[in-house]
Formats: sequence, C-alpha cells, structure tokens
Amino acid sequence: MTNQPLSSNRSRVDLEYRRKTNAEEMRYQIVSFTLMIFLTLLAFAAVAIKGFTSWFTIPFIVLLAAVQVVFQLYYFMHMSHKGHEAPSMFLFTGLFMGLIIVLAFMTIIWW
Amino acid sequence: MKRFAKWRLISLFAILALVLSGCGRPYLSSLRPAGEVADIQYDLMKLSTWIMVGVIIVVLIIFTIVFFRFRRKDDRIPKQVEGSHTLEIIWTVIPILLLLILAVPTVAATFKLADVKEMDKKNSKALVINVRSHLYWWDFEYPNEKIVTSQDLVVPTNEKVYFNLKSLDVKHSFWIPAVGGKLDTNTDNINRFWLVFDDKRANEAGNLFYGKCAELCGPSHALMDFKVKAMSRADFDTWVKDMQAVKQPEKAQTDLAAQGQEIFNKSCIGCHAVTPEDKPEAARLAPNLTNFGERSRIAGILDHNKEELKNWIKNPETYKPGNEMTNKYPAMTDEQLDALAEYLMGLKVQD
Amino acid sequence: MSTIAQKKGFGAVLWDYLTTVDHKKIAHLYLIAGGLFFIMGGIEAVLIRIQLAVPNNDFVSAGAFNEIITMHGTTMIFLAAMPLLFAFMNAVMPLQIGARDVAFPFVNALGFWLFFFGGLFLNLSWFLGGAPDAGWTSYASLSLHSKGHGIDFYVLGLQIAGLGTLIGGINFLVTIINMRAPGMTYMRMPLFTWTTFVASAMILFAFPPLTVGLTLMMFDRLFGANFFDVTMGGNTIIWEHLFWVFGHPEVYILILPAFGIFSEIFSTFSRKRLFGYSSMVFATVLIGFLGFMVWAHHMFTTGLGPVANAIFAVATMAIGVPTGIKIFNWLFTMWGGSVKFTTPMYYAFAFIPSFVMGGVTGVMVATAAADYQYHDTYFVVAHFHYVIVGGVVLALLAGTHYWWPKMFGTMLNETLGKITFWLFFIGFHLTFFIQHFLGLWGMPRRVFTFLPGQGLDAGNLISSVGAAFMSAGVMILLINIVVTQVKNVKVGNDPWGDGRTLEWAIASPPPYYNFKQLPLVRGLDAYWLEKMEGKKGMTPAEPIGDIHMPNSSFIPFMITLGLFIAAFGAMYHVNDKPWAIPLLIFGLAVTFGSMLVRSFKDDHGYHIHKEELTQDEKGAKA
Amino acid sequence: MQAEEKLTYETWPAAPERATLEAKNKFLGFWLFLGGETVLFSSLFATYLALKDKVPDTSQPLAKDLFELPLTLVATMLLLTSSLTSVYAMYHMKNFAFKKMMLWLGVTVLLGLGFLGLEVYEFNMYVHEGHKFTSSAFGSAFYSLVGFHGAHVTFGLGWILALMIRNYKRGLNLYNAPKFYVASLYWHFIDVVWVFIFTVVYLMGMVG
Ligand code: HEA
Ligand code: HEA
Ligand SMILES: [Cu+2]
Repeated sequence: MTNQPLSSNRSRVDLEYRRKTNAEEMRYQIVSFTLMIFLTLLAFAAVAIKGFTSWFTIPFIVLLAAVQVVFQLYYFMHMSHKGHEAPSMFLFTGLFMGLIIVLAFMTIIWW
Repeated sequence: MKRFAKWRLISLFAILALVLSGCGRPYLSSLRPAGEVADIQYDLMKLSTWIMVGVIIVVLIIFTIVFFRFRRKDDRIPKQVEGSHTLEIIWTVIPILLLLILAVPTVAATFKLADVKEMDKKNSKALVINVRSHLYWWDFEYPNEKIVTSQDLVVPTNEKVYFNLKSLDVKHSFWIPAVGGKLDTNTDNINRFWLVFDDKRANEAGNLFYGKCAELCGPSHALMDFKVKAMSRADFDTWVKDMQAVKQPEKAQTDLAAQGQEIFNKSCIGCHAVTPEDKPEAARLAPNLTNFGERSRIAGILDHNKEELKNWIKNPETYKPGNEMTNKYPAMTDEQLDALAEYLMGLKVQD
Repeated sequence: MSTIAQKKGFGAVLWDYLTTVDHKKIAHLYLIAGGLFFIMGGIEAVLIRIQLAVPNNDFVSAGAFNEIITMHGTTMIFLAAMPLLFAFMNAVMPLQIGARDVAFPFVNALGFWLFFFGGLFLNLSWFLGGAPDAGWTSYASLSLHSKGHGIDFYVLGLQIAGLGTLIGGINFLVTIINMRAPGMTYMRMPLFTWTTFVASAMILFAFPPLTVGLTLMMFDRLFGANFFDVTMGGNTIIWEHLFWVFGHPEVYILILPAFGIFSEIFSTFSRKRLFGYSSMVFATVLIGFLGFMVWAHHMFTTGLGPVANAIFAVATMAIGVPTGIKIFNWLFTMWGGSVKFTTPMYYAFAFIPSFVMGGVTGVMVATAAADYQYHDTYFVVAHFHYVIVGGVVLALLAGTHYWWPKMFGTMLNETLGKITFWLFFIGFHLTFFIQHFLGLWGMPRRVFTFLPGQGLDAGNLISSVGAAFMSAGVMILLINIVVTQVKNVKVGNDPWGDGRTLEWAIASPPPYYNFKQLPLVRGLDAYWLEKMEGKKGMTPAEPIGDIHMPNSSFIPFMITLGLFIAAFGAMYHVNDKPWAIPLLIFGLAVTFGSMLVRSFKDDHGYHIHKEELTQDEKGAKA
Repeated sequence: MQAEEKLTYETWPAAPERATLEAKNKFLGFWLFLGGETVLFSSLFATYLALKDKVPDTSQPLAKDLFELPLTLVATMLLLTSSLTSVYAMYHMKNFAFKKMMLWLGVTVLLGLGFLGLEVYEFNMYVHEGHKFTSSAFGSAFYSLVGFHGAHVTFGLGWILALMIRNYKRGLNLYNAPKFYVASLYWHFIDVVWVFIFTVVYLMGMVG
C-alpha cells in the first residue's frame, strides 16, 4: 500500500477548526489531570487518616486507581479517539488475562 | 488405499489382544483398583472411555463414508456449500450434553476425594500418616502412634487412611496406582488426602502394593519406589505395638551382628535411626531402620537379601545415582560389610 | 536489482540471508533452522526410546536421560514446532492477505535471529557442562536444586528465543490488521491467516508470564533472589502457575496454525469451500480465549483444592466443543466434495482420527479426579503426542509438501511423500498408542528406566519400534528434499491446480515484491472466484506504480549477538569469573548500541520503479 | 520519500502519528506491545501479592514498617505531572510547534529524572533497614516489581532523550512524529503502571 496523499491546500477554516478542537481537547486533558491529582490525594488521605478499616480502604483505593487508569487511557492516551478499536480490544484482553492471573495468585497459592 | 483399511483392522486386533492380556499387574495397575478411591477413579475412567469411544466411532463413520464416496473421479466442480445451521447445532449441542454427563460425576468425585474433614475433628480416631519425601526415599510417621518407619508403608485394610504429604528437599509425588491417584508432596505446604486399602483385593495383590514417585525429582526419580504392606486392623495394631515396644536399639543376636552394630554405631547412626521414636522430621536424615529386617526391598528397588544389601552399602551410587547416602560414610571392607548386613537383616520387631 | 535468478557465490548467498528482511527468505531461515532443531529433538526422542526399549537398560545414564527428555521437550516445542509454523506463517500469510510485505520487516528478521541464537545457546549446554535436566516444565524446587549450568542455559536461552517469538507475534498481528489488500475483509481471510492471527494474539498474552517466570528463575539462580526458596519465604507454586499460564496457551499456539494448514488443504483438495467458514472462525477465536482459562489442569495433583480443580476441569472440557465443531466442519468440507488424495491430503486425512484420539484423551485427563491417576504417567505422554504429533507434526509435514512449490518453485516427489507418510503414520500409532496402557499399568513418565517384572516390558519395546518407523519416515523426507532440489523442475503459479487462496495467484516462488499490483479481493477464496469466472489471475486494485521496499540490514543479527554474549556473562557470573560481568556489560552494549545505530541511522528503504516492474514482466516472458 | 517531506503548518495532517502506513503500523504495533506489557506487569503484581511480607524471620521489616506516605506522594506527583507535560508535548506536535514540543518533552524528562532519583534514594533507605533483594522472598518480589517499573522509566527517559537529540535539527516530519507519539504513549503507560504500584504496593502495604 502506498502512503495516503496529503491534502496540501487545506482551507484556513479547516485549520482554525483543528486548532480549536486541539485546544479544547487540551482543556479536557487538564481537567482530567486535575481529577487524577484529586483522586490520588483522596487515596493517600484514605490511608493517612487512621480509623477506616482496611475492608473499606483497600477496595476504595483500588477503585480510585481503576478510575485513574481509565482517565489515563481514554484521555492521555487518546483511547477514546477513532481508530483505537484494535488497541482497546487488545489492551482490555490483556487486562482481563492479567486480572485472572492476579486472582489466581491471590487464591490458589497457599500462604 | 485398501492397505489402509486392512491396517486399521490389524491394529484393532492388536488392541483387543492387549486388553485380553490383562490389565496390568494387580499390585501396580490403576486398571486393577484395590480400594474405594481407585474404584471411584476407575469408574470415571470407564465412563469417560465409553463416551470417547462413542465420539471416535461417530467420527470414524463419517470419515469412512467420505473416504469411499467422495474421492475424485472426474473433473467436476462440486457445489460450493456454505454450511448448515442444523448440522452445526447438532454437533455443538451433543458434545455439550456428553460433557455434562462427564462433568457432573467429575465434580462430585473431586470433592469426595478431597474430603479430609475427619482429620480436623477433635478426638478423631482416624489413622493419620505423615508422609515425608526425600531425594529418593520415603519417610512414614504415625503421629498418633508416635512411631516412624521408612520405605515400607504399613497400613490397615478396609478403613480410611489419611495422609499428610510434604517434601523436605524437592517436590515429589506420592502414588500407589492400584489404590488411588497421586498427590504431590510440595516443599511449601502440607497436602492431605485419604485412601482405602481393600482387604480382599489386597490379598489378590499379595498384600504388597507398589508405590511410585510420580514427579521428576532428579536422576534417580525412576528408582524412588516404595512398597505398601496392607494388613488387617488386628495385625496392624500388633505391628504398631511391636514397633512401640522398641525403646532401645535392638540388641545384636550373633557375634557377627554385634560387630556390625559397632560399625553401624560408628558410621551410620548419625543419619539412620534404629528406634522408631518420633524425632522432629528435619532430624530424620535417612530412612529409619528399626524394622529393616522385615522390609520387602532394599532402597525400595533391590531384592531383600544380604548380597544386595552389601552391594548397596558398597556403592549406592551405582544403584541410585545422585542419592544422598554416597560418600557420607567411610569405605567398608568385605568383612565389615558382612557384619553390617548380618546386623541390619536382624533388625526385626515382630517375631 | 530486478533479476533474481543470477548465480551468486556462496558468500553472497550467506550474506543475503544474514541480512535479509524479506519475509519469504525469513521463512526459508525458519524452515531450515526449525528443521534442524526438529531433527535434534527427534534424535533425542530416539535416544529416549532406545533407553526405554528394555528394562534396566544402561544405554544412557540416569542424569543424561533427564537432560535428554528435557532437551527433547524444550527443543520440540520452542525450537522445532513453533519456528516451523512461523516458517509457513512468514511464507504464506502475507501472500494470503495480498500484502507486499509484513508490517515490520526489520522486526521480522530480528525475531528470527533471537529465536535462532536462543536455540543455539540452549543447545550449547551439551558442550558446556551439561544440558538442563529438570524437564521442559523445569519445576522450581528441582531446578533450583539442579547443579551446574544446565538450568541457566534453559532460562537464558528460552528468554532470548521467547523474545523473538513475542515480537514475531506482534508483527503478524499488525500485518493482518493493517496490510490486507483492498476487499480482504476479516471474514474473507483464509483460515490459515485467521489461525495465525489468533495464535499471534495468544503469543502476545501468553509469553509475558513466561518471561516473568524465567526472569524470576534467573534472579533466583544467578542473582541471589528468593522467589522459590521456601526457607526464605518463597513459594515454588508461583513457578508452576507462571509456567502453565504460558504453557497451556502454548499448546494451542501450536495447534491452531496446524488447524489452519489443514483447513486450507481440506478445501483445496476437496475443491470445495470450507464448510461452515464463520463457525470455524468463531471456534478458532473461542479456543484461543478458553485456552487462557484452563492452565491449572496441569496442576490437579498439586493440591489446589477441590474448588479450583473442579472449576478448571469443567472449563477444560468446554474446549472440546469448539474443537469438535472444527472436526465436523472438516469432515463436511470433504462431504460432497471431489477429494484428491495427494500427499498433503494424506496427512490431513490421517490427522482427523489421530487428533480426535488425542483430543478425547485430553478430555479424559481433564476429569480432575481421574487425572490423579493419569497425571505424570505415560497416559499423559500418549495424550500429548497424539495431539502434537498427530496434529501439529502431521500439519507441518502436510504444509511442507503443500507449500514447498510455493516456497521453492518445485514440487516434492509424491511417491516418496506417500512413503514418508506411511512410515511416519504407522510409526506414530505404534509408538504412542501403547503408551496409554503403559501409563494406566503404572508407569510414571520421566523415568530413565523401569524394572523388569512389572508388566511393562512388551509395551515399551513396541513403542520403541514405532520410533524407528518414524525415523525412517523422516529420513525419506530428507532424501525427497535433496532429490527434489537437485532436479529442480520449475512449476507455475498453481501447481496443485486446485489453489483457492491468493498465494496461488502469483509465481512460485513469488517475486521479492510479491504482488506487482495489489489484488482486488471479491470474496472468500479470492483466487478460486476469479478462476471460476475464467480469469487467469486477480483483478488488480491499483495501477502499476513504484513499490517501496525495505533495505536489508545486518543490525538484527548484531542486536541478537549482543544478547547471546551477554547471556554467557550473566551465567558465568555465579562462578566468580572475573570476566563475567564485563562480558555481560559488553554484550548488552552491543545490543543497545546496535539499537541506537538503528534509530540514529535513518533507513527509508528504496523504491522499485514502474519501469523495472514492466521490464521484469517482459524478461520473464522472453 | 513522503515521510521525510518538509511540511508546513498548513500541510501538517490532523493525525500525524497515523498519517503513513509505516506510522499506522508503528502505532498499532506499539499498542499491542502495551497489551502484552499489561500481562507482564500483572504477572509481577500477582507474584508480589503472593509474596508480600513473606520473610524468613521476624527481624526483617514488613511492608507496613517500610513505606512512608510523603515520599510516595512526592514521587507520584512527579510522575503524574510528567504525564501531563508529555500530553502538552503531543498537543504541540499536533499543532506543528516543534520548539514547544521539545520544551515540554524536556520538562517531562526532568520530572522523570526526579522520580528516578527519589526511587534510588528510597531503595537505598530500605536496604539500610535490612530490606534487600536477597534478604527475603518479599524483598525479591518488591524490588523486581518496582525495579521493573524503574527500568521502564529509565528506558523511557533514554528513548525520549535519544529522539530529542536525533531530531534536534530536523524539525517535525511524518517520519519522526509517530516516533514521538509512540514514546509518549510509552510514558503514559509507565504512569498507568505506577498508579497501580502506589496503590497496591505502597498504600495497601501501609494499610497492612
Ligand atoms: C498441541 C498440543 C495440545 C493440544 C491441542 C491439547 C489439547 C487438549 N489437552 Fe493437552 N496437553 C498437551 C498438549 C496439547 N493438549 C501437552 C504438551 C501436555 C503435557 C504437558 C506436560 O506435562 O509436559 C498436555 C496435558 C494435558 C493435561 C494435563 C494432564 C496431566 O498432566 O495430568 C490436560 C488436562 O486436562 C489436557 C487436556 C487437554 C484438552 C481437554 C484438550 C482439548 O483441546 C482437546 C479437544 C479435542 C477434542 C475433544 C477432540 C475433537 C472433538 C470432538 C470430536 C467433539 C466431541 C468430543 C467430546 C464430546 C469429548 N492436556
Ligand atoms: C512438538 C513436540 C514434540 C514432538 C514432535 C515429539 C516427538 C516425539 N516424542 Fe516427545 N515429548 C515432547 C514433545 C514432543 N515430542 C514433550 C514436551 C515431552 C515432555 C518432556 C518432559 O517430560 O519434560 C516429550 C516427552 C517424550 C517422551 C517421554 C519421556 C519421559 O517422560 O521419560 C517420549 C518417550 O517415548 C517421547 C517420544 C517422542 C517420539 C518418539 C517422538 C517422535 O515423533 C519423533 C519423530 C522424529 C524423528 C524420529 C526424527 C528423527 C530424525 C532422524 C533420525 C534423521 C536423522 C538424520 C540425520 C542425522 C541427517 N517424547
Ligand atoms: Cu493444557
């Protein structure tokens, strides 16, 4: 297959539009970054503040981690964009396999 | 292509001949089950074999028809068929059903064979044996009876015998094919299961079952055999009493044996105990020899006589490469070997 | 550039192969190296059978026997079966999807060299103090206990070879996803391509656990870690899990491409499209997926407890269903067809009963409670040789005969081919059928000898005789290959006459750019469709234009060589050799240096110009 | 060669990381590789969880004795921020602003170096407390998991630096844009792994 030709004389409007969407996306990125920092602080706080049982804390911080990872994947790594069908399929399959391994190692290896 | 069909026929006969020639030796073969566990497993094996033979026959029928009916005879282009939903449903659903028929008893048996609740009960009367595997030898401890023996496992018949399995060096696997499937002796944890030794069928097998190590454990893995003496409960109780009665090392009966005992006490007793008392398992460095004279094999593999015993002590390496005994004691002269053999063969607890 | 048939000196040919990034030449490399390792593994198998022919045999010593079985298993699985499958994937898959090349030609070459040097390293153990001796599964307590460097060779060699397989798998995946010709939708891909796809995906997810396992083992043996040392808090079961999390998918990585090969052969020689194509695809994917859920069926006797055993038993049985779908679809592909019994078809046909027998014993060993009896006996040895030899090896032999003309432009002799088949097939059943019974009669596996008087003598002798038949078969194949290549009678595009898929639409062997113009794919069995409409070739999907080609490169060889050297450094470091750590560093420096050179030196490849392509055409006609 | 073509702001495509076939392949291949890496790290996490606090004797420190919140928090912030800065870099790459991209990449590298420095300091501290790679299964598992991540960080830094040096004079084109993009994907992935490390190893370790 040959390389796709680049449309060389794209209109100004087009460029403007692209610039705008890029900038807008960047704003999303910052929002998600702020959220991530917030979630991180929340997780650290949950551990720093004594008094919660570990039955609460551990699921809570794991949940926070999962949410953060979704932010990373979908915003920072653009997995929400078009053309990421194969990547997300393979990544989630990998994640699934990985979870099974973790589950097995936490249940059928004796302590 | 006729040849092909003929060959199938011949092989069928060969199979038949094999089956008729017997299902292996009664003391060794899993096809000659001699206890409840082996029975359960044998039943599962039979069930699955019938299902599988059925599957194979169906496949072979279609296979044969294809072979004879659809060989190329002319240059015609056959119809390009895409598939058939009906057929596909049939050969999805029927296997699922067959597998369900197999899965249900499998699950039931798996849970049944793992049921060792009896061991945890307080004041349980169940017989428990702690099996400790070592590079190429087996150590058997009866914790409630407070005795230890090695290489020849002694068990009562017609009752559930419970086992605690562990290895002290590398992983091995504890297997008495005629009596039940195997369970690994891990280095990490204690595995538990139970077996039953059927009285009548033990008799048919000469009251001596063959046990094997079933997990590759080094050069002499193939030689890590043990034997199982199955006896009635009464006989077993007597045996236990006799063992328990040995508080001091058995006194040598003859002069030669006395010499042997002296040599033994100088060179061997560091590793081998001759009293059945319950030392901590890590201190049991080599097979306990309390009732050595009554064993069935030397080192689990050699015939039980003085000649083989002397050969073994002279150079264990030739019989069990990589064993832990080689070079742990000074070389012995022939006289010393005679004396040792005399002494060891005299180590008996039952009269 | 354009004339391929030029006579070249040996040195030039060698250099060509050392630097090639052409998937077709890499296929040759895989075929040759994999073939050599197959013979190595086969010779080891014969040694096993000689030793076990009679009781109390002392043909080889106990220690040597363990080395031989370990190397037999390891070599056959990692260095013979997989690379041979990779040979066909490389030779055929890009052609089947109508691509000019794979996605990463450079990585493709790198993958081969990693496999090759890994295998070389592993086999050097024979000469450098002893081969690994803890079984191909290398369970942790024994492998930590094992003296000498055998296990180190295993760990490092497999690590290197495994890396090669992993990047090879990624390369195939990207090729299939991104490089399909116009019109080649997923549901028009030939089944061999599909199975390559699924097997590659399985490689992607199965090899990392092996990498981790090997790394932990390396840390334990060479760098003082304690993962598996119970006295230090370690746990050997971790190794068992990591190994089988990889190990079970691995066997499907082997069998799926084999299924693919047979699918091609069945439909080709039945002159019929594959029966139930979509359910075949579905079954392939399902087998691939389920393959990851069942690994603990190798550990039924480890003591995981009844809950785990029951779950894994039932999950394992489930795999029988999609596999059955495949078996019946193959049978019904032939049903109503016009079946021509060529050598490849002999193998494919014989595969069905052979594999079904192996498959159903698989389901038998999956019944956990009964597996307490089967496990680690010759019953299991019989099971897996029935599926591997009756499935994978028959597929490899079938594929060799089937695609030989496509890869080398000349046909293997059919008569010799059929002789090979009969010898191998008879020998195979003779060797392994009786082993089911040996296992049931109480013969554990991995025993270097057995004592007389246990009723095992006759069975073992029969089994050994069978191995002799197989050897004879393989030797005839080798003769066939030599004779064929010496005669070198050239054949056309579609030498079997019944070709259906795209690889048969172009010359044998294909020109180095594969397709002058990318073909337009109008349905399943693209080439067959065109033939049925009376066309001679494919309709092009593009005008003739310049073709972009990658440059050859010596860097893959260098990157790998560095790792090979580094592995020696890592290994001898435990012996306190003063040169060991410097050697390790030097080796890694060669590797990373070569990688840097690669990334700093732009390599944009070159173009074949339109004019050259048209000239080629004329030259060929003249 | 089209990939080497000099482009301008106007001709720069919307998705330069996937504008050529080579780029598409690289992009996809790298994502698949990350899928494999997921399983790799999962295996290491699983091993760590199985061996956590498995020490031969009571004299050795356990997870709850070792880890401290502030240090982990600072390291986490450094790495998270570096993820943002590399997003900035890619933002400028898409806008064909080479200089700005390089600048942000530079910041990313600095933050990454800071993270690595903290890790070295931390490991050093543990070793002094008796928590060594060779002292227990727990130690082996801890250093393997966290160290594997650290090695990824190191490799990532080397990679980004090499790209920056190599392309310093060249400016952006379709040949190197995908390379920058893929390197930044790698960097994010390292961050994703870290999120789990600080949660599973450090925070869960401190909870007990
Ligand atoms: C190519 C390799 C390959 C393949 C395809 C398979 C296929 C299968 N294997 Fe096998 N296996 C190995 C290679 C392979 N195996 C190896 C190498 C080992 C030993 C490793 C070692 O320890 O060294 C092993 C060991 C092994 C064990 C462990 C035994 C033990 O150590 O105790 C088990 C247990 O469940 C098992 C099960 C299965 C099953 C259920 C299948 C299924 O996929 C089979 C499915 C196929 C069919 C069932 C036949 C066709 C179906 C029909 C005609 C439909 C109707 C069928 C029914 C209703 C049953 N295998
Ligand atoms: C792809 C996998 C594969 C293949 C193809 C084979 C092929 C064969 N295998 Fe085996 N085998 C394994 C994978 C494989 N095996 C594995 C994984 C194990 C387990 C190892 C372990 O326990 O750790 C095993 C174990 C194993 C055992 C059990 C060992 C034991 O437990 O003690 C036996 C015993 O009979 C055996 C035999 C054979 C035989 C006779 C063949 C035959 O089919 C081989 C046929 C090939 C030849 C015969 C080629 C010979 C060629 C020549 C003679 C030509 C010479 C020419 C020149 C020199 C120019 N194999
Ligand atoms: Cu399996």
